This record gives sequence, C-alpha cells and structure tokens, in this order.
Amino acid sequence: MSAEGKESSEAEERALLRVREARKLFGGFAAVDGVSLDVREGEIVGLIGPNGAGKTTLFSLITLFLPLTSGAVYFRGQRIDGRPPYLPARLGLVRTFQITRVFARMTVLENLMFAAPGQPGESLAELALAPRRVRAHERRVRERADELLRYFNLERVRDQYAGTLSGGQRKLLEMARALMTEPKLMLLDEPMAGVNPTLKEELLGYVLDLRRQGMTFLVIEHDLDMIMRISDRVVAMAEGRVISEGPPEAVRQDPAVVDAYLGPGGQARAAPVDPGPPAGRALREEGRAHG
Amino acid sequence: MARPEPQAAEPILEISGLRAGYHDLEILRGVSLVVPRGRVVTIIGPNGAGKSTLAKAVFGLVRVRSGEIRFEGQSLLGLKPSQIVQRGLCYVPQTQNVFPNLTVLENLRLGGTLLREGVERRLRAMYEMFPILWERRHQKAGFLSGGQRQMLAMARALMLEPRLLLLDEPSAGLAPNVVDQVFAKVVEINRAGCAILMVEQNARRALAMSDWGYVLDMGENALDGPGPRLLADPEVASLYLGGLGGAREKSRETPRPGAGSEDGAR
Amino acid sequence: MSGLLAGLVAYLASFLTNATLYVLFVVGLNLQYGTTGLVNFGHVAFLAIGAYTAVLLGVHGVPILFATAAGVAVSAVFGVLLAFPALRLRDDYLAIVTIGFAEVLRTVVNNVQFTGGPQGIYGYAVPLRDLGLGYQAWQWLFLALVVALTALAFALTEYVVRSPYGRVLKAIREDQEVAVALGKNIVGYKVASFALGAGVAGLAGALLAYYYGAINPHNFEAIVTFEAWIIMVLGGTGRNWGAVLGALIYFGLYSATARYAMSGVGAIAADRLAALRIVAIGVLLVVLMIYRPQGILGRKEDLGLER
Amino acid sequence: MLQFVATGVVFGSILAVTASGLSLVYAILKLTNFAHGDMVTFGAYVALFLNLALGLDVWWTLPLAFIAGALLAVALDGLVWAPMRRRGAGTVAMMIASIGVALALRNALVFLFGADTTRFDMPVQPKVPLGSLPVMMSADDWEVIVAAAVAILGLHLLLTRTAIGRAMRALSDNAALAWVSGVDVDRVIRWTWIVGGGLAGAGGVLYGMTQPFNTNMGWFLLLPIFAAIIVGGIGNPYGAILGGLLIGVAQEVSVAVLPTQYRLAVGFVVMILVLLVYPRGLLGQRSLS
Repeated sequence: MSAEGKESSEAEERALLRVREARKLFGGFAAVDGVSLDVREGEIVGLIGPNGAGKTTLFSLITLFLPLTSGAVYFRGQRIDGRPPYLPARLGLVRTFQITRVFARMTVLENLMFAAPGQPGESLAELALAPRRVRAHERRVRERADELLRYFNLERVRDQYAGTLSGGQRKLLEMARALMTEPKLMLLDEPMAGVNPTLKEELLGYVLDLRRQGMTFLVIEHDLDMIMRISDRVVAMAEGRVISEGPPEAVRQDPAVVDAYLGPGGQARAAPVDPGPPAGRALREEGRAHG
Repeated sequence: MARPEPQAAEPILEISGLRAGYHDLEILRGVSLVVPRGRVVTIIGPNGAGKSTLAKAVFGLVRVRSGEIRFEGQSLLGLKPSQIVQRGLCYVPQTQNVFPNLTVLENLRLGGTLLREGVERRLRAMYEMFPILWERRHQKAGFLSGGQRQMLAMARALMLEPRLLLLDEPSAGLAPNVVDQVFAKVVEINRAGCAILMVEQNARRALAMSDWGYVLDMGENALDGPGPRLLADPEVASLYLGGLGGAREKSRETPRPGAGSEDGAR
Repeated sequence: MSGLLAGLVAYLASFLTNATLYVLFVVGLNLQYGTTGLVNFGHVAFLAIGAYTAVLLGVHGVPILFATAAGVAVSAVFGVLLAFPALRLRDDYLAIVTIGFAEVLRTVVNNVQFTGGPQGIYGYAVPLRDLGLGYQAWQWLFLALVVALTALAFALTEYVVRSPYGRVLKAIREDQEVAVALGKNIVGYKVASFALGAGVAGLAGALLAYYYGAINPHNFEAIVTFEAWIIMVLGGTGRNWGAVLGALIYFGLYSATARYAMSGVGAIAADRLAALRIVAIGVLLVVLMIYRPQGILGRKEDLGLER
Repeated sequence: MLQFVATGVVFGSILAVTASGLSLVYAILKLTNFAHGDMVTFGAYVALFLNLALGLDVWWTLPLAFIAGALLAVALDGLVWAPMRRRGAGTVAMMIASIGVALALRNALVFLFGADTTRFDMPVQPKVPLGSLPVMMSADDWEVIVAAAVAILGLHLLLTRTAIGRAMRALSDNAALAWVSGVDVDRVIRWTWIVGGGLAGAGGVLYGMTQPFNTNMGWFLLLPIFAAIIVGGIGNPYGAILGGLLIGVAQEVSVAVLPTQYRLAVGFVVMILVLLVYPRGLLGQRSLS
C-alpha cells in the first residue's frame, strides 16, 4: 500500500474514464447523487453496493444511455456527456448488460460481426460502388469473429440463432460481441449473476486474461469474493453516492461499506429479540481468512 | 460448530429441494426450508443468492423445475396466485407493492377482494394497526412516503388474515428509523399470530428478530440456525459478506454519523 | 377445345402477374417489418403513390421509363416523410399512423381533380403495348417484364439484407438500444429501410397500373395492405422466399374460389360470396397468428424468442 | 360555425362512447384492437335487424345492442385473445390478429346484410333552433348526447364505485401486483370485454341514429376513434372521452373551411400534431384513474 500516494497523484493524467459529480434525478429522486470516479488504463475497478445503490444507473450515464442531470463524463480526455449514445462505443467504451441482451433472431456469428467498427458495408453507397472492398472487409471481420468464437469456445454454436443459447453461452457471446468493437474499456454489469461456479471461474479467467492483453474494466458485481479477487481498486456505492473507494482491502475494512450491506450497526437498537453475545473477533478472523 | 436443534413447532410451510429460474438460468439450485406455524423465519444471503426468486417461486411467479412447496401440508405447485392467497398465504413484493393510482382505502379493499364478509372488520383492524393509513385513507397511494407505502403493502396483504405472510425485503430503500418502524410492525403482526417468512438484505436487524434464519448462497442452502445465533456465527460472515466480515466489529465501535437520526419521510 | 386452352393460358398469365406483383409489393414490406421490425399497416399508400405518379407523368408525356423511376422515387420520398414522425413511435402508434396515412391519402386521391377523382385514370400508355403484339402475347411479355423487375428487386434486397447493412437492420429489429450501445447510429438506417420498402412498393404500384390499364382509388383500399401482411406472415416474416410461397398459396386459394365469387352460387349473389371470401381471409390471418405466427418457412424460434 | 360545433358535439359524444371502450380494453389487456370499429358496426346492425325485422323501436335496441356487443366481445376473447395470451403472443401478432378479426367481422355483416347504405326506421324529427343561437338540433341529437353522457357516467361509476371497477383499475395500474393480491384476472378481463364490447355496440346504435350507415362505418370510425384515444392518452378512458369530443368537434368544424370529404383527414392530422407535442396524449397514459 506504500504506492498509494503516488498512484493518486498520477491518477488524473492516466485516467481513461473520468466521471465528475454525476447526478441523475428521476422525478425528485436522485438515483445517482454526485458520483466522481476515475478508471485508469489497465485497471480492473470493482463497483459494489447493495441493491438500489445506483450502480447500473451510473453505467447508463457513462455510456450516455441516459442523459445526466448534471456533472460530466470524460473518456480518453474527451468530454462525452451530451453527445449521441452511439459515440462511446466508437471511442472504445462498451458495456454489457445485467440481463444479457443478445440479438435473438440473428446467428451467433452475425451477433459478433455486427459489432465490428468501421464497416464499409454498412453504407449503401459502398455496397453499390465498392462491393469488393466490402467483401474484403467482411472477410477480416469474420476472421476476427471466428477468433473470438474460438477464444470463448463458442465455435459449435457459431451458426445458431443466439436466442437458442444457454444463459452461460449468452454471457460469453455478449462479452465477445463487446470485444468486437475493439474497446479500451469494458463496463461489465454483473457478469457473474446467475452463473454457475464453473462458468464463473471461466469468466474470471477471461477477464484476467484480457486485462493481461491490455484491457481495462469497470465491473459491477454482487459476488464480493469475486470482486475482491480480481479488482485492483473497489468503489462502493450506496444510495446514489460513493461511500468508499480504494484498494479492496481498505474498502473491505470501511465500516460504511459494512453498514451499507448489513444494515446500520448497533443492531440491538430496535430489535425486539436479544441478539445474543457479539462474536466480533471470530467474525473478523474468519473474514480475513476468506479475504 | 454444533448444529442447532431442529425446530419444535408444527410446520406451516415446507420447501424441499426447490430448483427454479428464468429461461435457462437456474437461480435456485435445490433449496429447502421450513417455516413453523406462528414463527418468524428470515432468509438472508448476498445479492444474487436467489432470495427474491425464492419468494417468487413460492408464489408461482417463477417456473419451478423440481422440488416441492407445501403449505399446511398441501402442495402449492401449479396453483394460481389467487388460489394461493385464498389458502392463507399472502405476499408483499419488494418494489411496486401498492397500486399508486388507487386510494389507500381502495388498496385495502382490493387486498380484501377474496373476502366474502367482514371487510369492514378487517379495515378497522388495519386502521388500528396502522393509524397512518386511516389518516391517509382517501389519498392516492402514489403520494405516500416509502415507509407508509410499505405499511400499506403489508396491510393490504393482511386484509385476508393470512396465516403466513411472505415479505420480500421490507426494508429495501427505507431510511434507518423507518426500517425500525417497519420491523416493529412485522413483530406486531407476528405476535398477532401470523407466521412470517421474510427475505432480507438487512441481515443484522432481520436475524435479530427472527426465530430462525437461513443463509442462501448461489441458490443453495448454506447455513441455518436461530436468528441471533446465526448472526454471531463466523461462517455466516464469510458466506454472506465475502471478505467484508472483518470490519464488522469495527463498525460497531464507530457507528456511522447520523445513521439513526435521519428523517423517515424521504 | 383450343378456345378453352387459350382461356386457361390467359388465366395463367393473369394469375402469375398478379402473384408476382404481390411478391414485389411484399418484398418492400418485408424489408420494413420482416428485417427492420417497423410495423407498416399503410403499405398500400406507397403502391398508390407509385401508380399515380407513374401514370400521371406518363399522361403528361414523360417517357415510361422515367415515369416509372419517378414513381419509385416519389414513393421513397413519402417513405422518408412518414418515417420521421414514426421513428420515435411504439409499434402500436406506428401501426395507427401508417393506417391513417394510407386512408387520408386515398381520401385525397378520391377528391382532387388531377387524379381523376373516383373515376381514376384510364387509357394511358403502357410499356411494350405499342410493339404491335396481340393482347395475349403482350400479357406474357409483360409478365416477363414484371418477373424480371421483381427478380431484380428481390436480388437487390437479398443482397442488402445479407450485407453488413442488413445486419444493422436486423439488429435494430432485435434490440435497437443494444445496436446503439455497440456504436451504430441507427436513425438513418430506420429511415432508409422504410424508404427503400416504400420505393419497392412504388415500383409494384407503377407496374400494377400498367397491368390494369386503369387505376382508381378503389384499387388502393386498406385490404390490399392486409393481403400483403397475410402473404408475408404465411411465408414467414423476414424471408423473401416466404413472400413467393405466400403469394402462390394466397392467390392459389383466391383463384380456386374465384369462379364461385364471380358468378355466385345458387341464390347467393356474387358480392356476398366475395364478402365470404374475405371472411375466410380474416379467419386465416387469425388462425395463423394463433397457431403459427412464424409462418410456413419460419423457424419455430423466429417468433418464440421475442424477448 | 356554432352549428358545426353542435354537430361536432353530437358526433364527438358517439366517439367518446366507443373510444372509451377501446381505451379500457387497451388499459387492461394491452391490446390495440383494430376490430373495435367493426364491433361498433356489429352493434348498429344488430339494432337494424331488431328495428327492421322485429319492428322494435330504436331506443329499445340500445340496451340490446349493448348486450350483443358484450357477448360478441366475450366470445372473441374466448376464441382469439385468450389463446393468444396463453401462448404469450407479442403485441404485433395481436394487432395482426385483430386486423383478421376486423376483416372477418365486417364481411360477415356484408354477407348477411349486404353492403348497401341503410338506416333505421325511425321518425324524422325536425331540427329546431336552440334558443336564440344560430344552432339547429333535433330531439334525437339531444337524446344521443344524453345517452352518451349516461353511458359515460355509467362507466365512471363502474370504475370508481364497484369492486370489479376497482380491480380493473388495479390491473391497469400494476398487473403483477393485482395478480398476487388475489384478483381474479380472468374475471376482470371478462368484464372488461363486456364493458368495452357493450359500449362499442351501443355506440353503433347511437351513430345509426344520427345518419345513414353501411357495413364500412366501423372502418371509417376507426381512425377518429384511435385519434380520440391517442389524443386523450392511450389507455385512459377519461382521456378518450375528452379526445372523442375534441376530434368530433374538430372534424365537423373543418367542414366550414374544407370539403366534407376531408373530415377524416382532419382527425388524423390533429392526432399527429398531438403526438408530436404530447407523445403521451393530453391526459397521460396507462392509467384508469
């Protein structure tokens, strides 16, 4: 932890994503209430917090799915809020969804090929005037897609409708599809939700492997063990605000985070039943052992 | 660690080997639990452990693949929600649990839809238990505060005098002192003879007031035991809190500033 | 004997021409709904615009080739105009707006002078008619023209649908938010898809006008749109071959019952039998939607997987 | 000018009756029913049959047409909509099916009654001036307005004062919660069709009282009816009443400046304008309250 001070001083210039005082009101309710955070190149940042903390809303604000009420979002030094929602992906910022959203009535291969950027064949003029160029580019896109299908072990279902895939395969497809956009930063929204332990390890492996190849991640995850294992840094949110931020170890120690998850401390206050003797020491030790 | 003794009272709800999920995502992978008549049982577990799915599965809102759900000895599988309600098991969902464009009174009357007689008697009982609802009876439910809505949702479910009330995270999104009020009501409801099966994220308070607690992890039973003792169980912390448990004691020493004094009406 | 045969041959030509024109018309609808997911319940409007534009220009001395091209272009332009308000609308609103557009257009055509009002227009020049061929030979020649143009439109839309461009259209149909999240600017695609479909319908309209030799507002009633929908869903939405199959089945059934509908059966007058035929069409549509919404060629998952 | 407003109010109240039924069906079933106009036609022809063949006074046919419309709607639900709901059909599939129902229903009526324009056998009443205003209205005009008002008042009382009305509002508010609160959803749906179909049937009779009609009347009414519910806010029967009156008056007043044939277009244009300015309609969306 000795490097902490140095890290924060370098944070500004190295930040790939900077969110400043992001706020989102729904009616009078602040779903995101003045959130600032940075994600630096090559990092895996975990975003945690109880249900309703505003994590997914924050994702939607960063990817311009929803307009900010106030605040700013910078990606690679460029201010992007207020710009059209297709822009982030073009700049290298792509997200996945809590509940997977694949193009059900398109094949797995089509799902991937669709996401590739800069395709000349997406213009009618090019289709008419430069069919050869379109075909050549298609070939390259297909090769890249096949590569990813191999990487994610989806070759067998390449030509199936994505709607026929299992839940786990959909997760992988969504991640592969996001990778087709050649992103710098991936926002993963609960990649482990509803996933069996084997696939969880597999997904974890992919994230770590991609990071080794230079990818940056911001990950919402409820599986705290998982998030502690993969994150360089953890940001905890509750009720629309950042309540704690730092290395996993520090966030884990933060009483505010524990309170947010377990309910505020002092459980005896309103409890009509005697809570019994505290077992703090044992809990702490057990907790460390699991950390 | 010694296993707690089996519960003594006669079971009102028994779930065994329940597997359920959406599409091809299996959220529950074999859950079993028992609610004794007249007791409070709480299910806790990290987000995504399948707590809410369990509540929905009991109510037939999620397709059950295998396993059994018995209420007073009879299977609930394949029944319509209205039939389940009729048998004496009522449900309060986590969110959107009132009809915002209906008045408080209309919400309550709707809760009593299946009553053939005694609607007025139940209304009086509900107003007695929740005086705020009497004051607001002609207001649209959409204008109530979060805590008041939760009270109304519980009252609506209680109109039918259920023998078991299923609560899905009654404390979600409420300010701490409102949570206190809600939990106090839950105890009051229980003392009036209604068994409670509660799904909660707020483990500390929920377990403290429960006769029995179950911890779910990844859609499976992880631990169970008497509520307060379960809360003290070190294994719970490791399962439920991931690596966070170590901070627990520290947090008790330094309570969050203002945590208990926020105004309830947000 | 030879008279009977000649009658049969002529009948076959008219059957095939009608069916092919509908294939063309449905190819346009299929691009809009089957591929891109835009509900268009007023497709007949573009048929009418193509027909009237081509005929009116022809009457005023514009060569047929240019008049026909103008019919396509004007239809496409109206497609763009209608697409803009429609872009933000949900399926049900879009359905109502398109129906309304078609009905209002028909009202206008019925009531202005230059379209000939309810009497319509007749006696205009028709392609290939001045080659000095007999009517029957012309019929076959014209059929060949219709088939050739339909095949061309068919091939071009297939090319587009199978291209990266078509992939974007399909992604819009499946989940437009995700398409945007992956970096595609979808607005232009939706407008273009609607306009292209309208243009194809405009071509069908011009050819229809040439084939009939006379047009009036009665030719462009809402039922024509719904016939196109039946043909599309019969074959299976999103598949152009489905349009061919659907048109053959639909016109097959239609012709099979035509003799009775023309002459009546016993005491039942012809117009009542025609009505009964439309009752059957309606029932067919309902039964199809209940039991096989994905159509005959459609895969089972085509509709079952909607979200 | 005032005369056009008066005629518009008469037509508008008929629109209000039919549109509120359609809106109710949408609110509870989320079904955009393109066959609603032909259910209006059906009501008119049931009344025509009772009036011409059985010699019943037209006013007496009004409740009978209501019942016939309700029965038809319930039957169609059993034959078409319930199976589609069970199979989880999408909104577009339901819309296409409703087109099929519309075609079948309309042409069944053509088959039975022919396509010619017809009218009820009822005494022609003189139009008399309304006080000192330059407005002529017949007794029938007034009666149509009163009947429409009674129907709408009945709908209002049903929605606010009865258990089934409360359940309807609950179902449109939050279907999932209604489902788990013990509401018998099948029963509410049945009543929704009874009311929606009944109002369509009765609306058809009211229309027939004001002018000659043929089997196409429902199709021509469909656009103004949809314009009314969209202007008022789709799924809100009270909005449909407001929208019906607005569209009715707008269409008739347009006759002062445009050829009468464009009345239909006027309603449509008003609808487009409202959609552009208030995408959710004047009284908002999806609420029965």
